[in-house]
Amino acid sequence: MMDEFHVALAPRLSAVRSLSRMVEEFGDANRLPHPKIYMINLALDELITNSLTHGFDGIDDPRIEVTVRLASDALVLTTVDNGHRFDPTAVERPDVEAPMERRPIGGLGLHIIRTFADRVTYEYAGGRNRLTLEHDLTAPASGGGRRRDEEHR
Amino acid sequence: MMDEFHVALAPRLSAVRSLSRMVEEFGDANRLPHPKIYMINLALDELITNSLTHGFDGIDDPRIEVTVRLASDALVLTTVDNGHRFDPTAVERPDVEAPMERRPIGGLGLHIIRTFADRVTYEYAGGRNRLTLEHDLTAPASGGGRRRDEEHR
Amino acid sequence: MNIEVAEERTDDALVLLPVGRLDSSNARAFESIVMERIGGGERRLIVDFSRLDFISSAGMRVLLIAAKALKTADGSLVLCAMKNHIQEVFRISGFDRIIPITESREASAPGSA
Amino acid sequence: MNIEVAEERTDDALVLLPVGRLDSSNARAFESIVMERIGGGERRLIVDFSRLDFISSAGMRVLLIAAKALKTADGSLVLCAMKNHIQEVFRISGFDRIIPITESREASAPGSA
Ligand SMILES: Nc1ncnc2c1ncn2[C@@H]1O[C@H](COP(=O)(O)OP(=O)(O)O)[C@@H](O)[C@H]1O
Ligand SMILES: Nc1ncnc2c1ncn2[C@@H]1O[C@H](COP(=O)(O)OP(=O)(O)O)[C@@H](O)[C@H]1O
Repeated sequence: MMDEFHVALAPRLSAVRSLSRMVEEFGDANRLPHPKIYMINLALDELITNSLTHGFDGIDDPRIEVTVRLASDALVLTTVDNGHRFDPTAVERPDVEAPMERRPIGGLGLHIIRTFADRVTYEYAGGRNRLTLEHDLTAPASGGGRRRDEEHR
Repeated sequence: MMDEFHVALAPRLSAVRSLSRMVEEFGDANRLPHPKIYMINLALDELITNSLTHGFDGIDDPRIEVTVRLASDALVLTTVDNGHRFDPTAVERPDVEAPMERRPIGGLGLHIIRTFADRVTYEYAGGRNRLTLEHDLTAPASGGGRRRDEEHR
Repeated sequence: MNIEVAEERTDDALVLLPVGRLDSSNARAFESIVMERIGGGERRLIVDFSRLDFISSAGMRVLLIAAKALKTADGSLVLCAMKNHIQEVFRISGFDRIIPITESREASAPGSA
Repeated sequence: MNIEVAEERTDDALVLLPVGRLDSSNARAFESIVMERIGGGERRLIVDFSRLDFISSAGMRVLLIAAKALKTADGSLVLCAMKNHIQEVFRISGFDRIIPITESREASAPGSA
């Protein structure tokens, strides 16, 4: 079992692909359910793209650190970046019930990853944004063992 | 560019494969020469196998942490484990000039990875073995730029 | 980055089958393929998800643009054969209310709607 | 873990072509294939490395065992078509002095030695 996986990178769109294959290896090594791996890779695509698009304007040495940690009952994704201070948990949710005419193009990424995560925490410290997304692995009602194998492809 | 890659694992032989694919992704993302990636994956196979075979007897919660770091002119592999104290740099080298009859089976792994590395350091601290293998990436004579792309497959 | 998109034609629709990942790194490439087809006169588009493993909001953005363009042009966009975890993303984004999603390619034929 | 090993036969030798990785996790599987062939009477073995990307000391160990067994039985083991970085590992291990390594399969025929 691999419990933790950490990568530091100078953000580029192309890094998202390498990273996603690493996360898949991590998931396979731990027999994590495929949908959980999808959620992690989705969050990474959204967050790194956001940083590149909105977060690093005028920042000298842009850096993102990604950690995926397998705790006893949750899969925890943490990103730390030295971009402009930005709290994704404070962003207003889009109106997902609006008809097509009134749906703006974009503004969905944060909504999706916040909806999927069981807990989201943000803090700004030491000039860095730190975002943590937790995805529970235990069945909510039974409180029983991990669901890892259940949906394993 | 990814500068650093870190994985914590409960050692199993099967983890070596997942790890090696992650290291390959790391290498590709950084356009590292294929032989350097081979050296890292060879060292990981040898070190993790050794820990499993010789290092963890009677250890309660065996753990290995692997870090691959891309410094400005070297590729640095560090392994930290909570196995029995063991200094690989103190092991006597096998006689690689002996004829077949006098060649023992085994005893090559450490010799190979020590020969390939440009610098090897070992320390024992806090109940942990920490081994660092550095592989230079600059051309030794010219002192010029990285050789990364030269041998890139 | 590129994306492989297979194309097939049914009686009255063009079917696009993006392969693998549709993410921030190749959404632009997918967008130009889709918009070229619409620009070339296609009015009934089906995007078949059966060979797609991953989509992020950058890919969904392209589908919303296409749906809007086709609506304006009196055409239609239908999505089909989505994996469960992808369908869930469309649901929480409210996209399932504005772009029809069917189980199979057959169910997406205009006659069966 | 398993290893895929293709087999071919030349005029007087059996050629084994291990595919992919030969590491600590599948060296035992490779060992039993090799030792079965030797046990079955094969005396001239060629291991063709052209489809092998990775070998660790666990894999080299099997080759040394086979070389020793074949020497005892008056047979021979020849290795061929190694990638440069693998050949380097054999060199610093001194294996190139005790097991013949040739460029190509042809050069490993007994007549050409
Ligand atoms: N890292 C960031 N730094 C600054 N602003 C950001 C960052 N990430 C997101 N934002 C802001 O939040 C908005 C919503 O982000 P998101 O839901 O990902 O949608 P999109 O990026 O498609 O607009 C963005 O439009 C942007 O204004
Ligand atoms: N992690 C370890 N803990 C204790 N002893 C070790 C460890 N790694 C290696 N050794 C010792 O060093 C020897 C040489 O190791 P190595 O060169 O890898 O060859 P092999 O493992 O095939 O014997 C081993 O036989 C073992 O006695």
